[in-house]
Amino acid sequence: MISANLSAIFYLVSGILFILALRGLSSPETSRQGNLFGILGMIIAITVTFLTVGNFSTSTIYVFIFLLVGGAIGAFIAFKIPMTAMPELVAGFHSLVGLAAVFVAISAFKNPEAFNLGFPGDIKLASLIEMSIGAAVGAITFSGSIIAFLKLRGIMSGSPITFPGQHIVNLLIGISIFVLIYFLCSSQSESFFWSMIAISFLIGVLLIIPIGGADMPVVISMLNSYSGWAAAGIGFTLENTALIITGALVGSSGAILSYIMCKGMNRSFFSVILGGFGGDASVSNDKKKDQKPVKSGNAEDAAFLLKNASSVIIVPGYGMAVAQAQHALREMVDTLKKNDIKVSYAVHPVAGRMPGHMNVLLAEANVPYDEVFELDDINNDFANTDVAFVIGANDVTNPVAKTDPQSPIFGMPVLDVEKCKSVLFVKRSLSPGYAGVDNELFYRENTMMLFADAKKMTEDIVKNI
Amino acid sequence: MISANLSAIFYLVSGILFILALRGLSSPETSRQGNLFGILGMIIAITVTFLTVGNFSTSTIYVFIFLLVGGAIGAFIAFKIPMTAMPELVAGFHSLVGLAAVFVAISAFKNPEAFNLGFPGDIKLASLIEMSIGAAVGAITFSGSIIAFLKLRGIMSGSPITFPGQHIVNLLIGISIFVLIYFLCSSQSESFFWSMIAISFLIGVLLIIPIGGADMPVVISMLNSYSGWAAAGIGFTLENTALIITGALVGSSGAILSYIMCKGMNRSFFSVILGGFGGDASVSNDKKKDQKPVKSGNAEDAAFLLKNASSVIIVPGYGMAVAQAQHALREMVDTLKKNDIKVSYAVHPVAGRMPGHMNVLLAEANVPYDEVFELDDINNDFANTDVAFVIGANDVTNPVAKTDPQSPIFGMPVLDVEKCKSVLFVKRSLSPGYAGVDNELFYRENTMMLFADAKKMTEDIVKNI
Amino acid sequence: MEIDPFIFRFSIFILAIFVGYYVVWSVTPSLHTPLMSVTNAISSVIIVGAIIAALAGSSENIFEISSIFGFLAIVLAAVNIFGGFLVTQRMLQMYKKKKKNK
Amino acid sequence: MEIDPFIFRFSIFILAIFVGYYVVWSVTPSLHTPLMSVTNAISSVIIVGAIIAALAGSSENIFEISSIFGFLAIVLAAVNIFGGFLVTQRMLQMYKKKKKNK
Ligand SMILES: NC(=O)c1ccc[n+]([C@@H]2O[C@H](COP(=O)([O-])OP(=O)(O)OC[C@H]3O[C@@H](n4cnc5c(N)ncnc54)[C@H](OP(=O)(O)O)[C@@H]3O)[C@@H](O)[C@H]2O)c1
Ligand SMILES: NC(=O)c1ccc[n+]([C@@H]2O[C@H](COP(=O)([O-])OP(=O)(O)OC[C@H]3O[C@@H](n4cnc5c(N)ncnc54)[C@H](OP(=O)(O)O)[C@@H]3O)[C@@H](O)[C@H]2O)c1
Repeated sequence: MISANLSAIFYLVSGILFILALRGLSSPETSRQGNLFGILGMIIAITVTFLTVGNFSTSTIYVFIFLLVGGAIGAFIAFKIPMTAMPELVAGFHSLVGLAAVFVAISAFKNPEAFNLGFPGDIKLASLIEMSIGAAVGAITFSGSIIAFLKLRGIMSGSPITFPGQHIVNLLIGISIFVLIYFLCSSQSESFFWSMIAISFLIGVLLIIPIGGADMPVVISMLNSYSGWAAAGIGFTLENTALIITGALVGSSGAILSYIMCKGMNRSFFSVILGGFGGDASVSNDKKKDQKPVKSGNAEDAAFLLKNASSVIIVPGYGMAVAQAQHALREMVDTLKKNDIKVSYAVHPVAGRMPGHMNVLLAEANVPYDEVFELDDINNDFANTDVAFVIGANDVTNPVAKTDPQSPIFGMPVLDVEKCKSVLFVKRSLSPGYAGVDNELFYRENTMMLFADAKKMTEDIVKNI
Repeated sequence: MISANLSAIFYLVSGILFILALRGLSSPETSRQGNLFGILGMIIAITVTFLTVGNFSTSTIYVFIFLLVGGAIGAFIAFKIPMTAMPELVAGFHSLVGLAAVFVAISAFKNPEAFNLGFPGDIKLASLIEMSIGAAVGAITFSGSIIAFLKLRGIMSGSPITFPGQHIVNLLIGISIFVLIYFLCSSQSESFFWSMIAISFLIGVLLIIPIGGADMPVVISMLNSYSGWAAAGIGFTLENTALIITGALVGSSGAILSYIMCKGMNRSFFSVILGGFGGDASVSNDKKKDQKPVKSGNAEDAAFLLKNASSVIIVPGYGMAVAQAQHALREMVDTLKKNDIKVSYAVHPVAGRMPGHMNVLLAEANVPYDEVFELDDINNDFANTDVAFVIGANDVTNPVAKTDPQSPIFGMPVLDVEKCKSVLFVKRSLSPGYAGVDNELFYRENTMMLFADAKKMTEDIVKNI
Repeated sequence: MEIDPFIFRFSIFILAIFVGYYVVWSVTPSLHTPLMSVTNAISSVIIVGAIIAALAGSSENIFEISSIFGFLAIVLAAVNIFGGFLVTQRMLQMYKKKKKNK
Repeated sequence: MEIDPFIFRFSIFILAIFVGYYVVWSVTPSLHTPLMSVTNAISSVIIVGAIIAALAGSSENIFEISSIFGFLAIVLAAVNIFGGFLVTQRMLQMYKKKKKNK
């Protein structure tokens, strides 16, 4: 058993290591080292906890067993998961953190002596408030993440589920959580505690069902932020520096990523959270379609254009992820490069369905990260480029965002693909993307549509070059 | 009198306000608001201290009087100081912070009860160590800054004062400080305390005298960092969060600025601190001079060239500060702009004698800060520019940094003025700049030297346009 | 004149928010997906609470109500810890291979 | 199981170094001179120690040795506080005027 002071120092060290873990992500070179810092921080935190409790009974063996069971499951998932399923994975993992927070809060409530918080029925007021907040936020994180997971996985329909008076119901339930916490604190009665947790689970579900499936990335990130604040709340209860620091880090991180996504889409955070967007809004635009002439081509035409270009910019989007076309794409680029064609990739901040989604997929296909450029760094190059090869992307190229103040995506920064000499669009139909807005580029003179699955089409092009 | 908890919260608030003060400096727009946060933080810290002590005796009146006396002196200096004297001013102010830290440490040593540190002759060990470190670092900051001030002001010669075995002497004195602190802690005897302070003053002097006058900016910044660590040391003694946070902020800030300066000069921090550079090293180069032909011109020639240019980049340097030529320069630029000539300013990270030196001077002359560019942002533009107007700058344009691995400035990033169609150099002679390295640009075909005081020459050019 | 430890913890919390703000903004956008998975992994440090809860069972009855919840929380957090760090490592490994190919 | 407050202060110190590191790197180079003067001004918060020292004099003898040093430190710190903030404000005011001229 080690002293409280020593363990406080070690918890600080592990908090600092977590900071360094995130700091490492400022560049791909330092990122793996950063991840090791994170692992080290976790090992220190767990070891110190064992040493602080210092009670090496049979329980210790069970703790190890359960740790290994969980670890084995986690490791299995980590190795099996395809990179395209990252959004669901993150949502699923969040739900576990949320539930763990709830369970820890329940344990602390049932056995406060173990945590130095007082006695059952006579828990210190501050601790009671902290653990209630931790439990409520954890429960919301859990059930919200489950819904997000189900929607992303396609198990539950992605369309928003709305009913009249929804926001008012949510508000009332939200208030009732605070009321229950108040009564819990004044009476210390267990029933209030359980009701509060049950209601928190409920509101987690209600908050997320009205949000369209495509808005889930913002939701995940928001829930990430919540899980951070839940951890911090439990950290105050347990008086643990590592948890407090981590909670703040995770809380900030989720909030900033939500902000970046909303900015990349030029939508307000509240309009996302209040829901009802991105389900079937697209239907209204359908009538416009097919009226204007569209130039479409096949793999041979595309191969011809690409072969004769001297520079090509690849614009990947959500469709590339769906079709798992990244490996085929990489192969195509290799072939082009052998023909001395300059190729780079342009990744929009919200291309795909989660921040950095395209970057991971391209990295998976062994695309060097120094060939992948962000919007600001490459947008001026389209004007001097022969061919833009747009694969499964749509909204992020839509010039309407620059021209039509009525459009829902007006003001969103977009990639200026139309400035290229010619634009190739690989997608299966003329249907719009996530935002449900028709893309006028399809009807332009210098655009050629390649209607097919992204992977299939890319493979065909390779054969034809 | 307010409770310890409440005052701890207020000290935290004032620490946060100081963080926001520095955060404001991330852009000129938010900077003034940042400064107000800083002032607010200081007011809160002082007010809370009064309320915490809560002993409103006649002493309080004296505290106010002395506060106002000091404040009046400070305000007077702040309004009178010319912008060109900022380096000295900062050095002078540092010395005051250092001395104040020493005085507070002395008070705490003489009257530990007032600070809850124990009793005279029986001070808590941790507090004694903290206050000794605070006092020693404070004393070094004081005497070092005084020397830096004297050298910058020209009261003391800028040339390095060296003697054999200097580094060993310094090392021994440095060790003796630790020995004295050790004896102080074991005996609590006052004589050790005073000797330690005296020796710290001495080493502050010895550390700075071997450093050349022109290296003073790095020294100032380093002393800035020291004063931060001294403040943090005292903060631990006084158990004051505001001081601890501020000390860490100031400590980081000084260290980072030193780093930036050393990187801008491509010299190692240690070679600066170990001294002996920049005094008379330049003499060795003198023989080379006047051998090569130089094209020199007068104000009329310069005015002709400038008038017929379509784009001009101004490169200001230390000479502009010395000559106080910024206002005349601004006038010249205004005249050029009236003639539809595109003018921008290129500021090298170590142009002048302190970081951001040129920016303040240009700002003083009402140059909009969006016309002033940093090295990286403008260096590619020289190739498309007609005239580079180099005023009192020298080292920061020297192409030898790119070509000659033997040169002391090799590897330092420089402004590519030689890529302009023609280069005008305003300086008084062919003598080298701070680094003592001859500038081969003077002898180039497309260079015209304008030998004169920068202010005088600029005014003459204005008359001739 | 003792200061309540809560105030210290609160100070730590506030400063950590500042650190988090800056450290996350400095993450390069191309690593935002690994960022999400690694923050997930580190937030499972909540396992320290789970361990304390699990070990608090008496020696006669290891599985009383509060320690059962502790054990459950351990499993959940462990899935996250191993899963989160390993999947992050897997992703970052892919980024690593790049430079050579250039 | 009480934790020594020193450890909390030390944690605060370490986190503040991180914050300082990031916050100073985010300062635009053109404001590095004001940065030097403002850090100077805020480091004079050491005046809180000077005030405590100065007020500790007994009512019979306001100027005993320790309070004299306190009063001296007050003067020095006050020069810095007023001088530092005002000269910074003066500099920043100059930057402010710019945008209009564009
Ligand atoms: N990245 C984020 O963090 C994030 C977060 C929230 C929201 N969003 C939103 O997601 C959108 C991302 O834009 P985006 O351009 O990447 O995608 P998008 O605008 O949603 O368009 C994707 C296109 O891919 C096509 N596609 C689907 N499956 C395909 C397949 N198997 N083969 C070929 N094409 C296929 C679809 O057209 P067909 O059906 O005709 O094939 C669709 O038009 C933005 O509107 C953004 O606001 C992103
Ligand atoms: N900014 C910083 O933070 C910092 C810190 C430490 C060191 N430094 C060093 O300072 C140097 C700065 O480079 P720099 O190009 O700005 O200056 P510089 O290389 O020192 O050259 C300044 C030139 O101005 C001329 N000059 C002096 N008084 C003048 C007057 N009244 N009228 C006209 N010209 C005058 C001098 O030539 P004449 O004598 O022929 O007139 C001199 O060659 C670098 O070497 C840098 O490493 C800067």
